[in-house]
Amino acid sequence: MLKSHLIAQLLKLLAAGLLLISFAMLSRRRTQRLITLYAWQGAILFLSTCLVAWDAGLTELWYSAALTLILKVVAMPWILHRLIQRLGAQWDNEPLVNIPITMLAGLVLVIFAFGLAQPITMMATTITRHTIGIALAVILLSFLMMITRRRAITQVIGFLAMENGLFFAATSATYGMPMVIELGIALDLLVAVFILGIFFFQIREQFDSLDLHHLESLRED
Amino acid sequence: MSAPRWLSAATALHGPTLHSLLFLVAAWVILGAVGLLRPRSVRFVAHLLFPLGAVGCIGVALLAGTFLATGHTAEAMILPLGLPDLPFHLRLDALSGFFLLILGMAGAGISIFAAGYFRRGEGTAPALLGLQYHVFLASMATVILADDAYLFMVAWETMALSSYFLVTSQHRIPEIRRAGFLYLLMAHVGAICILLCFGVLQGGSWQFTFDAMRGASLAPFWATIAFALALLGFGAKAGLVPLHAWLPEAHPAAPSPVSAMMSGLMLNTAIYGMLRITFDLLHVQFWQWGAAMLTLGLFSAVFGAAFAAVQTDMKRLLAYSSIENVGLIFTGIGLAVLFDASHMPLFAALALAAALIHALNHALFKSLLFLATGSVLHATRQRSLGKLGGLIRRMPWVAFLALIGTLAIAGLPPLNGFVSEWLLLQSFLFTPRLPQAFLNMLVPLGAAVLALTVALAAYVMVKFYGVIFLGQPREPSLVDAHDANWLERIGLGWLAAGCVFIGVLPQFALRAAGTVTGKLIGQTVTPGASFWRIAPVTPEQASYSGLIFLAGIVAAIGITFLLVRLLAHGRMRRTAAWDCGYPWQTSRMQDTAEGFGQPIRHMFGAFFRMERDLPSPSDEAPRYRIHIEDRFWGWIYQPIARAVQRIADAVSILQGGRLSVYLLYSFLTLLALLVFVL
Amino acid sequence: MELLLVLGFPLLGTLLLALLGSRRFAAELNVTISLATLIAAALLVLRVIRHGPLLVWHEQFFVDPFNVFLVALTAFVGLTTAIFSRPYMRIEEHHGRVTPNRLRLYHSMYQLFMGAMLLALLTNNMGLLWVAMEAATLSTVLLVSLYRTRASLEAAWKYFILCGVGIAQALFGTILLYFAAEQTLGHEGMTALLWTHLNAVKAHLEPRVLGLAFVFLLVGYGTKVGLAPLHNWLPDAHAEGPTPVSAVLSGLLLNVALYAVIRCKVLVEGSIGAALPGRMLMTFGLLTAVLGAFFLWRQRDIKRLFAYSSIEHMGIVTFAFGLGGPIANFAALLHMTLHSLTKSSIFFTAGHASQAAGTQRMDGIRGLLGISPTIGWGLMLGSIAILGMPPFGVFASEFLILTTAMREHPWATPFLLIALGVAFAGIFSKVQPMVFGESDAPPLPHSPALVPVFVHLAMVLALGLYMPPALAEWYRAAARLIG
Amino acid sequence: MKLISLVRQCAEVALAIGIAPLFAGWIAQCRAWMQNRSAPPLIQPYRMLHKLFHKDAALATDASPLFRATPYVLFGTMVLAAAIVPSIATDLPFARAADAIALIGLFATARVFTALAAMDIGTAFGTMGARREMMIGFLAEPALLMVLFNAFLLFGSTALPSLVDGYAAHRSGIDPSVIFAAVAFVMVLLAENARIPIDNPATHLELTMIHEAMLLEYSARHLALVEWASSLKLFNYACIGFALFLPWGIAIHGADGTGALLVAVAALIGKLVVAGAMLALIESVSAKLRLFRAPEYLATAFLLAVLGLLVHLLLGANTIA
Repeated sequence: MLKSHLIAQLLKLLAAGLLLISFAMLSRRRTQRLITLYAWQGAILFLSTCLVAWDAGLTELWYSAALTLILKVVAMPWILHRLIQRLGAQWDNEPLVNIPITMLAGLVLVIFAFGLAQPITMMATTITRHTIGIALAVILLSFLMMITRRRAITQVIGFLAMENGLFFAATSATYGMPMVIELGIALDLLVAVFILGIFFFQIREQFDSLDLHHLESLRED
Repeated sequence: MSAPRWLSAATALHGPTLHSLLFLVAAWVILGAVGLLRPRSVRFVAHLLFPLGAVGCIGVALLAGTFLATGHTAEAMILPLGLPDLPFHLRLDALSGFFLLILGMAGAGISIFAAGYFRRGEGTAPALLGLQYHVFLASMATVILADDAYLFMVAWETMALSSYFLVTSQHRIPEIRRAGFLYLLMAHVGAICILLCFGVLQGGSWQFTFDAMRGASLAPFWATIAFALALLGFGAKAGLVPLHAWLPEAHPAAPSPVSAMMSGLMLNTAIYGMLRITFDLLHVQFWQWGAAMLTLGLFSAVFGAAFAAVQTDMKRLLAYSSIENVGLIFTGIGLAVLFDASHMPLFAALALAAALIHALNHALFKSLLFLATGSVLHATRQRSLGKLGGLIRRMPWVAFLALIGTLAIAGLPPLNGFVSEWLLLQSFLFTPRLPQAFLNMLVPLGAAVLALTVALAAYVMVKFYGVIFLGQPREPSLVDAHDANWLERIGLGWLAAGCVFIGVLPQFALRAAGTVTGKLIGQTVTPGASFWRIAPVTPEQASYSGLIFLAGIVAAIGITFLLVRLLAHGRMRRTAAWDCGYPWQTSRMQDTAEGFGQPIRHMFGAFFRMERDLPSPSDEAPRYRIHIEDRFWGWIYQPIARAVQRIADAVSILQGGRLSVYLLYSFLTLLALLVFVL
Repeated sequence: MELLLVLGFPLLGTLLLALLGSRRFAAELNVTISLATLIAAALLVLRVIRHGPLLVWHEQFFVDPFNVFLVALTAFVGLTTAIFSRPYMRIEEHHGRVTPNRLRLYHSMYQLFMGAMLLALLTNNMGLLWVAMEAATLSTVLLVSLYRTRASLEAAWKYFILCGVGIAQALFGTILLYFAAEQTLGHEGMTALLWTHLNAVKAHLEPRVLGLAFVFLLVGYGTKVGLAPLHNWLPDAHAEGPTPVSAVLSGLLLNVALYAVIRCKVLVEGSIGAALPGRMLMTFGLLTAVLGAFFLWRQRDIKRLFAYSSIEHMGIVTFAFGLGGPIANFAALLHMTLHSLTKSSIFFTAGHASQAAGTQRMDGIRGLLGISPTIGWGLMLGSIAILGMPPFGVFASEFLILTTAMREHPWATPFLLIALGVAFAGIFSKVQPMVFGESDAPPLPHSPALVPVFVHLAMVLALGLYMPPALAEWYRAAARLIG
Repeated sequence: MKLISLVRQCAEVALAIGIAPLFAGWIAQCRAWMQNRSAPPLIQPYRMLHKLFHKDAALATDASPLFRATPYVLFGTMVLAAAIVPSIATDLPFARAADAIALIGLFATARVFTALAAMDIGTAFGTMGARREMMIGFLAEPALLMVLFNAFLLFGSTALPSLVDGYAAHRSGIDPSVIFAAVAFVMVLLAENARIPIDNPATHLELTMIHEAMLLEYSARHLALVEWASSLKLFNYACIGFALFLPWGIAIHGADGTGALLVAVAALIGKLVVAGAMLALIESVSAKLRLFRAPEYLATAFLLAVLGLLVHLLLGANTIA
């Protein structure tokens, strides 16, 4: 009883941390820092998954926790790190919308997300049910981030962050998806990142920059 | 769409006539396909297949005629084709019989002519032309025979499509491409309107057979919607003002036999559809419908005649005259609806009969004239009236046959054009008895408009014939114009004979139309007791006898001629034209087409948008040019085009090329939907 | 067994062609594998017809009339496209736009794409469906960027990001679905994601959650369907990829995505009633159709033109599904089939046309009848068919859709009228000068394989005039499943 | 049809052909008197015809058969018209062959042929005249039709014999609408027969010609026929007018023995004398209009006819038939 209560507290703490990180991502400019934040996000996910697994005693969740550790804390950040090393794209230039406004929009989104999550929270039986709203918020925030950023890499990081949010939602709402699906998702993700990696180089060799405003030639004029 | 309850009481299953008609229709398609065996051989396609097609036309005409004369129970059958729950239904009743009769009679002449007309090296390969031509014929017949919405639409659009390809057979000329595009666009939009009309008509019964639609009872509002949609759709095909813009472009662009088919036959399918829906499926409900058709019809008639009077291209002139005639036909139909809705069946039947007969007449003389222009075109390579003239001496055959057509279309007794116009005026005479206030005072004025139109048509036709065939040749090259070949002459002769026959013995046509009105309105029109004249109401009231007219005129002329020969001496010498003694006559001094249209330009100035450039007095080689345009372009068509363009420009902003914006779209969509379900 | 083959052949092909894809006979191999897939699919169809719906492998795979006819269609168009791409890619190679290595990538990804789509169609597991869709996206991203030109990279990038994000929404929707299902089915096993099970209990699922789930799923898969305003990736991807890819994107991928949407719609309707999803689909459909039509108006690139026409038609189909009812669904399914047949054939001809003229800009393509009558007539007839002119089949479905709409939702018909009219003017005014007129372009180095074009068009024509009872019954069964 | 009626028919036609030139001559005489010129003798037209018939015909080199046939066609149509119009009796075999509308058609035929013949030679004046003639024609016809409409409303028929019989049947006063109609009819008559104020039959100034301009190329017997035909046309119009508005004296169906016929002939001649004088008077007091004013003139005629119609409808007057 106490244990599960404690765990619930911890989980809420972690969720709060997740939300904080998302806001941090919205505000950060340096790509390097974004990657670090992304790694932290992964770590929190890993922890929360472990906690849930411990609490619910589900072996599946241990696996997916392990998966998270490998993929999202180690592999992806490392790949991304190497990428920006090779591409020399540490700095992101000004976002399209200036930071404060983005933050405000983010706040609104969070409220909206909580509002949406209400019915689900009502029904959910899981220990983590209160965190669903946060998961949704994280998804929307990273969506916002993708919209506001100008660089290919930052958009990708936003995309990955969104995927984290989804994962968090899965664990918190339903103790995670079935293993097959988890694996499938993970695989897709990995492939996606590889493809993106290839793309970065091709884009750079074609446009010798990763700035997205080069990619605006296909349009109706 | 469950098992269709299509069989109605008055319908005999698998009638023999319908079978043989269907066989002939199929035969046309096969004929067309056979041509592909020897795609480039003009002799094979033109001199063998087209005459066979003409034979098919005659067969159709005979079958339909006998059916009208004898058959009274409609025949129906179902083909195992079409949509799963909606096999193709076919039905032959009086109305379709009458229009098949038209198709056959005029089609035969046109096909024979076409056999002599198509030459090598003119646009599409002859075999392809043959295929398109016969598919066109077959689809028109199918439209008339169709008894369910789907088959009707399929045949309808096939008709539009095949005629489009025929129009664009000389697709290397940009104007022709433009005309074809405009035509197909209007046809398609019109077809969608008709489709929606059927959507209303099926009244939620999910049965698209016409029988189901006859059964369905619609609320007045929906009925009117259906009628309006039908009027839009069929009006667009018939070239009713203001939906006419495509017609004067497309009809002249086609090879002459095709122009003849489009003006003479295809317009009639639109008339047929209008009748089928208004009388048969919707069984007339409100007099307002009639008023609408009447107004549109009269306006189109005057508009068409006025525009025809100022044309300088002989085929455009005929196209505008088609608009005029369609206007007259719609006037008749509108009058019929008006009377029918006011429970005056006899007068309704009279008006409807007039409209039907005029449709028949128009098919005959309009195709005759279009074919004549075709011969002229081949002989002179000229379409512009300003470059023709004096052809009566070079091509007497065509000139003589065209004269018959000209007199007929000008509505002069004893030819057929007069009969239908006479009947129409007769039915107008009863309009003061209409119950609706105002209407019974306004509609009679329609009779005056009608008279004006008919007289204008005479004016137009005098211009048409006089400028092309009479006077001096306006171009030296015209001297070596040659007369039409024998196949062409047969075709023209056939149609001319039709004009004379119906003019002199109108009672047959009237009896045929009478059976149709009997089926549609429940009131037959009879030619009257005596065989030699028609007296649709009573002989005391009015009667007309083309036979006696002809006999009388011939006798009078003959006797006069003989007397003059007997009494006066026949001495005669040829001299130069006197012309008030002016010595330096040249062919340039005759009235040009523009000149002949000048009074009309004065009187109907409101219709036209004119740009004139008058030469300066000091000009050595002065040239007077006038360009006349249809105001409706500026009023309807261009605004629509501009609007679409503007919207398209606005829409294209959505595809701005910036990824973030795209993401924003999907983000906002997401949020909007979430709010929506919240 | 057939199932295994249907899924196995493409995957096998992926591996084989990944190894041998650069060889001379790769194209033929590609065709062979597609043929094998088609045969397997045919067997599967026969089996389903004979024994009714199929549920195999721990219920992970489910075959009913609805998806089996899409499977057959996919396999068929897959084959014809492979046949077409043989000479087409040869010519591209001849023009030096692709290297043998790229060809290897192309062939292998082509098969992977096929496999992914068949998987998406056949699986019974909503999660697996998602995975398959993602896989299809990834493979096509590589295909779109095959030429490695600036434009193709840009298109691929946009395609990737937009569909990736969209798909992510779909995943969240799936999670919600799973979550709602758990409440009733419980967590044991992994039955809670199986469509059949969900379908069985859909009446008891929590409405509000399903409402939310449907929104996310609609936005997610709708992005791949190309519903406005989520469509922006579509024209770019179609225009910049190799033509065979455009053909399968338009002809197949959109269908599969729509299939996913409909599967979800069925579930959601069970819980929250047909009104809300129906209205959403109708609104999206109308918006898409009208916008697509207006986009057509000012296109300059032939493949973009027909890409937008695909958007318009997807709009019409979506609208029809939104209408619901046996007839509308029947019409929608019919329209899906006919559209993919017609549109792929159009892309075939358009591809050869632009190769012949050496440009995709339409003002550079003139007088195709002069260059090669088959290409010219193919393009002309295809356009006429896609514009819904009888006797081509597309008209049949539009006939049913319009008449239904006129009765059920008259307010919608003006929009449809506008959409169809504007689309007609937009497409035909551009096709006519391309087909007609004069031209001085040289003939193609390899003779084009236009058999597929005329096979497709012949089928479309036949369906317009006569539909075999078996096929009709099949459609009807599928329509009943959608409800 | 009975033989007697056939005989009557022939007599009527013969009478028409005979009287028509005299009628024209009479009008000319009256005009001369009113303009106090010394008048030509009454049979002047006959002298004219006689002279023309004995001249040699001069024909333009490239005149087509149409041109040579036209005079006969004109004369033939006018004779037929004379046979149809009940000038002295109503029970005529030909009278039922056409009602008034058909009669208008018949006149239109004549007009079209005249115009075509005028265009045939291809001279400047010919085509000009044709154009003007056709213009007057299509302006006049609506007015004429409205006049007939009035008659129809009164007696429920457009067949002239029935109209006459109808009048005879009920001499129930005169309907106000008839007055308007009559005035309109006279105006149309003037226009259709190329009289002042639309056209001047006696003019020799080419630019103002309408009817004359079309005949410039005709000579000798052709010209004679044409002239005769036009005088017949005038006569026919007059008889139509009598049938419509003052049918008294015409031997009606049933009561048409020889005596009645003689009375009818006398009445006809009387009416013609008066009508001729009236026409001459109108022509003398009014001046020729500019061509562009012709539409206004005919529009006035049209409006009068329509007014008659409305008056009839509004007064809900005694529709007899």
